[in-house]
Amino acid sequence: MAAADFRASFELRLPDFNLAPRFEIGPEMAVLFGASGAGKSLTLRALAGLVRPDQGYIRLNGHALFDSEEGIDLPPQDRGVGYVPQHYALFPHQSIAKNVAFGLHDLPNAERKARVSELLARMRLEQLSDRKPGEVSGGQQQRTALARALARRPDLLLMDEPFAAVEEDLRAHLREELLRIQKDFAIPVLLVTHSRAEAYALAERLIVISEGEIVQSASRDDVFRRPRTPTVARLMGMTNILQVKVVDGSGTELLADWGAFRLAIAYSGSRAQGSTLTVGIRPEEIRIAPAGSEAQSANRLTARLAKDEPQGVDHVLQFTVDDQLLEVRVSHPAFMALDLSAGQERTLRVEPESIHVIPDPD
Amino acid sequence: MAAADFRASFELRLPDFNLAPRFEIGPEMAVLFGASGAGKSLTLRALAGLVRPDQGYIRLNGHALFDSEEGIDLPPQDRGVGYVPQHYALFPHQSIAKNVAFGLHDLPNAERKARVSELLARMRLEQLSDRKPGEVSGGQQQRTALARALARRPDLLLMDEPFAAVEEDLRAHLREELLRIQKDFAIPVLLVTHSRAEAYALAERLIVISEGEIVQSASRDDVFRRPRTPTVARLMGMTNILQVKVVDGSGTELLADWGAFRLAIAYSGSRAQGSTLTVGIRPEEIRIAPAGSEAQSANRLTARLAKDEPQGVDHVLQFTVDDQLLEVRVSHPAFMALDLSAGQERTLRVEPESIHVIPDPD
Amino acid sequence: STAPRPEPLTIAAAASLAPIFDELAEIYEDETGEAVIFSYSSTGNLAQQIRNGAPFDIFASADENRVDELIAEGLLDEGTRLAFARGVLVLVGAPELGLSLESVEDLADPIIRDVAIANPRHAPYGMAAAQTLLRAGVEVAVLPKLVYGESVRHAGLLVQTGNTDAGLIALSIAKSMDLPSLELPEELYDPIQHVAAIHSDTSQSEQAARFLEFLSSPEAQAVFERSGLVAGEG
Amino acid sequence: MVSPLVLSLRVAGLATLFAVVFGIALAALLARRRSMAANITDAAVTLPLVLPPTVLGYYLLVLLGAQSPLGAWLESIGIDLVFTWQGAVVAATIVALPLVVGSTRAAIEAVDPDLRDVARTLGRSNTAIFLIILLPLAWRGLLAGGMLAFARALGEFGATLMIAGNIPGRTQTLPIAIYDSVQAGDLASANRQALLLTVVAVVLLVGIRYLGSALAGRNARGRG
Amino acid sequence: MVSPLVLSLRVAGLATLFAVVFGIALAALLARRRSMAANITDAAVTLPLVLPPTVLGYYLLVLLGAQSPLGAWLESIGIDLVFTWQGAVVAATIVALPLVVGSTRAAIEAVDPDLRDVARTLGRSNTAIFLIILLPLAWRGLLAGGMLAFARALGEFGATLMIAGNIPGRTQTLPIAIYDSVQAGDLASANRQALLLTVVAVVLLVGIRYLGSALAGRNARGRG
Ligand SMILES: Nc1ncnc2c1ncn2[C@@H]1O[C@H](COP(=O)(O)OP(=O)(O)OP(=O)(O)O)[C@@H](O)[C@H]1O
Ligand SMILES: Nc1ncnc2c1ncn2[C@@H]1O[C@H](COP(=O)(O)OP(=O)(O)OP(=O)(O)O)[C@@H](O)[C@H]1O
Ligand SMILES: [Mg+2]
Ligand SMILES: [Mg+2]
Repeated sequence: MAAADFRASFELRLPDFNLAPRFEIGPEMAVLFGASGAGKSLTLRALAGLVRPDQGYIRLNGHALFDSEEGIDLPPQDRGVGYVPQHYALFPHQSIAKNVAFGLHDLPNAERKARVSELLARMRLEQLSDRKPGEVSGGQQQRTALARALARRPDLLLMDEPFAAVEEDLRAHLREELLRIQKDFAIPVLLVTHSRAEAYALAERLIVISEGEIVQSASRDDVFRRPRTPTVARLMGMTNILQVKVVDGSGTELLADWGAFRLAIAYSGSRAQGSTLTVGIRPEEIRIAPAGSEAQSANRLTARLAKDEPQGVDHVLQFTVDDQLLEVRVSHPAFMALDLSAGQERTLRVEPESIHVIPDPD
Repeated sequence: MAAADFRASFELRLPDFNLAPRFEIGPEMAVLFGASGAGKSLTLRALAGLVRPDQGYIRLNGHALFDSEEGIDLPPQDRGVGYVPQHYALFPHQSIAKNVAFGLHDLPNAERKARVSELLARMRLEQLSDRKPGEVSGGQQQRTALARALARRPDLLLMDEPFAAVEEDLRAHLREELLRIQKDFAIPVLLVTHSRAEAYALAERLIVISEGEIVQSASRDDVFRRPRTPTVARLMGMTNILQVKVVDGSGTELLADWGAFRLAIAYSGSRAQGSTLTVGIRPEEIRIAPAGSEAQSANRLTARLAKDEPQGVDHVLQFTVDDQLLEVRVSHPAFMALDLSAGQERTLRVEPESIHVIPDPD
Repeated sequence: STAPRPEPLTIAAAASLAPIFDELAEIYEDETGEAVIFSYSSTGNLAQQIRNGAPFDIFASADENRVDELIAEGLLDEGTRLAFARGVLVLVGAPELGLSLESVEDLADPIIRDVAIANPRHAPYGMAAAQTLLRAGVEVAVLPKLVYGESVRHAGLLVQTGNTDAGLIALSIAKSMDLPSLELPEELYDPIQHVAAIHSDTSQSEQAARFLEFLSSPEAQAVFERSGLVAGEG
Repeated sequence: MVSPLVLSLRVAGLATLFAVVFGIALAALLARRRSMAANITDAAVTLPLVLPPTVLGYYLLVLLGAQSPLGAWLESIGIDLVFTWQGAVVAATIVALPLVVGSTRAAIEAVDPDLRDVARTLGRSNTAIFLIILLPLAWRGLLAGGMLAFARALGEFGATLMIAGNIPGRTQTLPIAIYDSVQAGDLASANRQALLLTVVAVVLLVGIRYLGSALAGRNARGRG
Repeated sequence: MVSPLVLSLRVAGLATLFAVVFGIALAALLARRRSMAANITDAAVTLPLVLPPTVLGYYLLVLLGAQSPLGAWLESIGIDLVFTWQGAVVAATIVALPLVVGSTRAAIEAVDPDLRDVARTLGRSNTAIFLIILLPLAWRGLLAGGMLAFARALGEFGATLMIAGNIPGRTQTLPIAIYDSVQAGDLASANRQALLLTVVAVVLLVGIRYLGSALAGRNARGRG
């Protein structure tokens, strides 16, 4: 296995929160994804040296930034880590150019100027170099913060929710720019977000954090397609988590019962008959058959509509199946075509490929 | 003449600046346009009642907000004027909803809530109502400030450089929104900018201010096409201002000499022979003939390239004609095709319609 | 330890002596051509300052106990101890009250609501006032009416400004404030001896001795008498 | 008979309360004003810091005493400030006031003036603007001023001694008791009392800081 | 012979300078610290406000006097603080210090902590961060603290009287001269001197405010 560029494994105990992340990343775009309060910002702050873990290590390119056993705890000044906090924290009384130059005090004058010019040009900020941060737009502020962090040629770049203060319309554009920068600098970039869409759009590696612990760290597609635990599954949008009982685990498809219904599940491993299995189904991967369809063969469920919740251009429908709930998402036109109303019974259908086996129950 | 909704004519003397604007606007989108330091912000502040003019009057729908002769000076609280300062000045410790509700203290509770909901919905801010201003994007902040100012149903809306902190890409969109709001509320809106492009994109009425005085106030096209003074002409991008001597002012075209060259000028009025006339020519309306062309007939000038200044996707070329300067703007591809280099001589051509007579010299 | 200095005599003097000593200094300077400088403060402060190395040549106190303490500590020269004047305790009434107070017993009269005296804990005139009340047998009636001034001057000020109806203060203060006063029988309080002594470490013992001598001179004693002090025991 | 400690706490507590209330009002009046009247008021508020407390106390005594019209009027309506602990509160309030005004004013002036201007165009009274916008955004300065004021009021001695006298059980605050002991040469008592005052002050100041941050932080969190 | 006014200005000027320098350093050390050591330092700095100046002066006298080891050592290296105007500077510095620390600390804490954090990841020393980022953004609090300190130093009297004595022409500052006049029963002089002190204080405070705003405003304009 090739050595990762950056590894962290530490524990940080706070009065009512315990942070214990463990992950490694290479020179890639890694996204730390989790719910609000999961410990994302705190993790970044620990990596930057702004809070001190109680134990463990943080290693960058083979050097320890922190190691409780060896008694190493480099101050933020000496970590060679670029940090862009959530609201950029630009120095409000200094010009854009001075902000960028702030970390370059130890360079000779000419070199410092050259470096600043280069970065301002790269970030398309030349015209604004004399303005104060309050006088430029949100996207320009973000680019300034990025330029400031990159000026010192860090070996790792940390960014906390960099798109929160940027227009939706601009985000796609800024994301591309960020991906390009990551490739140019060829350093690990760890970016924090609580937006699934953003995680999906950016991540090469996706690191999922929940209640202070890393619950899965893998390629983006791995995490989205094969969540390891129900928590990850839910975070990835698989809101339907079912407990099923294996009936036949020997064939190419696994057969299992969920209450009165039999489900065929695409699964390459094998499972003992009678064992319990956790599976996840995305609400958009459940189809609703038109009124009057039959509901007998496998992967067909009879369900009653309990609630209809319009969400943006979609409808999220809550169905009861026996006494359990299934969430189904349909587009608005499809919903109109189905002519559904609460209390009605319908047949739901799920493809075996849409039922994902979740290996580790929480 | 129909009574304008809003009229102002006042004088405000500061230690090293004298502000003396005079203009009127109807229920339209008016843009106050001028260079940095021309007195735009100060004018808005005076209209809002935040600084007190030394004399003159400010009248809204027939009522005096300020009148030095009648001794009237309504405080900002009683003017019924909405004001959005340059950086929005949202209250950082209050939620978006509370910001919007701030001026509605005198409404009954239910009505206040309804009004806030309505405005949040109109500005697409419902989802953000509990967020603090620091937690939303620049465009959302702008919409919040607008909602807060409109909440009190003002009779006049003042906005100072509302697009300065917004991404270039978003501006077009926000401008449209603003125009729609102006139409919906049907009140005069006076918006400050120092960007010519913005003034062009937004203004129905364009009010040009220079050194504290209104130098022209008319429809946008009037101001762009028929600047009244050289100052306005320059502000509108007519960088070439020439003094010519009338040779024949009796025909359908006016003939005049500029140094050794004779110019035909499209002009409907008549001018005495031998009189001096000020004309303006936009740099993009001067054509450059290919090398080797003749330069004898009217509106052809022989010029020598002095300087080439790339500006964005264009080139701004400085030509000397005898000992005077002419600025010419060409696109990058055209520039390449012309194969120009400094010191070369070329023939320049200007259509009679592109030479604008400026009635009042400064 | 005071370094030798060719400077004027520096005399630490109780603040209550301020106006009197200022007058004496002028006469002394005229006579001898030698300048003297006073540092006025409360007796308690001055004693602490001397203990901590204050460069005073002479200590002139309204409280003989403080001088004796410092002599015992070796800071003042016992041989130079001079009781140069004696304080007189008087009874004063607020000017606008229009009462004629005839004896200390009058203070027990309910018409007198409050009585200012200097703080008996550290001011000699306060101590004398307390003794007076006790020996006159009115302490039970007067005690609840007592207001302690920070100094005897403060007590006088309280009467002068009408904030207390009466007070037991120094005659010198009453005179300087133009307050009509009633002298109290001497047996009611122990003598308020004003004592001076020369600092053991002074570098100017000759000048200092000259000044003490001057304090006993008839000229100085005349000033004391005029200011409301009684001539010292010699 | 009230113990000097209890009396000190009562006086300092009330004085801090008054100083904070008046101090906020004065800071509101003075912030960003450049007029002559504002300058004079500012100077007048600062005077208690410049004049020796004893001298200040003397002027207070003359101003509020029985012979002054003000004192007579106060007495006629039943307010007796001379030789009462209420007088001590007045003295402590006056000496503590400039500390509140100074740091609150600075904190209020640090708030973006556009916020106030916009708020005015939204029809709110200056008082409402001050209470809803400026003060919550200036809480740190106010807290600092309040703490300085409390410390100063707790330690107040010179002016108090002049106006309230030194009446054990009635107006003898802890600092006056300490002064008394030092004057009397009773250094053991002085040290004991100074230690008590010190410990009480430290405990209360640390307490105010925590409580203040917690309360103010809740109202005006933002990103501050 | 130095006139009380000149002496007062010299003492207050130097004391303000020292108080501002040490006060800034202490505010830097204390801002956002919650440690035990920080709390104790904070309390220690606040004490001069709580202890009656005379008592403080007494402790200073004992600490710096000829009989203390510190005093003896200082004397051996030629520094004589007791009964000199330099001693008055020490006293005034100590009483003025808490005013600088209090309001500067509050202003520094009002600066967004992210700014400091980011600055640290950019390799700058804590001192550089403090001087380049925090202090310019906290200038109003610093100015307020400096003004309070100057006023307090100018009016200092209790501690000064104790440690520097009341020696005309050497250690008699204007407040002490006023005390002297009051003691001598010369209220006319006292009033005259108090008026002089007041006028000088007002003129200088207004001057500091203008100068300070102008200077600080230039460095840290932003939108402040
Ligand atoms: N300095 C601190 N002291 C005590 N608790 C803290 C501190 N900082 C963070 N926490 C707690 O740690 C937990 C994680 O906080 P963190 O800011 O890392 O969340 P997050 O994942 O970044 O959330 P969000 O998406 O809302 O920013 C929270 O419960 C928070 O209350
Ligand atoms: N309060 C004030 N006191 C003195 N001069 C002022 C004041 N406010 C503005 N000025 C001066 O008035 C002039 C006009 O200022 P104003 O802010 O109105 O310019 P502006 O047209 O808005 O420029 P910009 O585009 O840079 O915002 C400037 O010269 C400025 O220095
Ligand atoms: Mg976070
Ligand atoms: Mg402006």
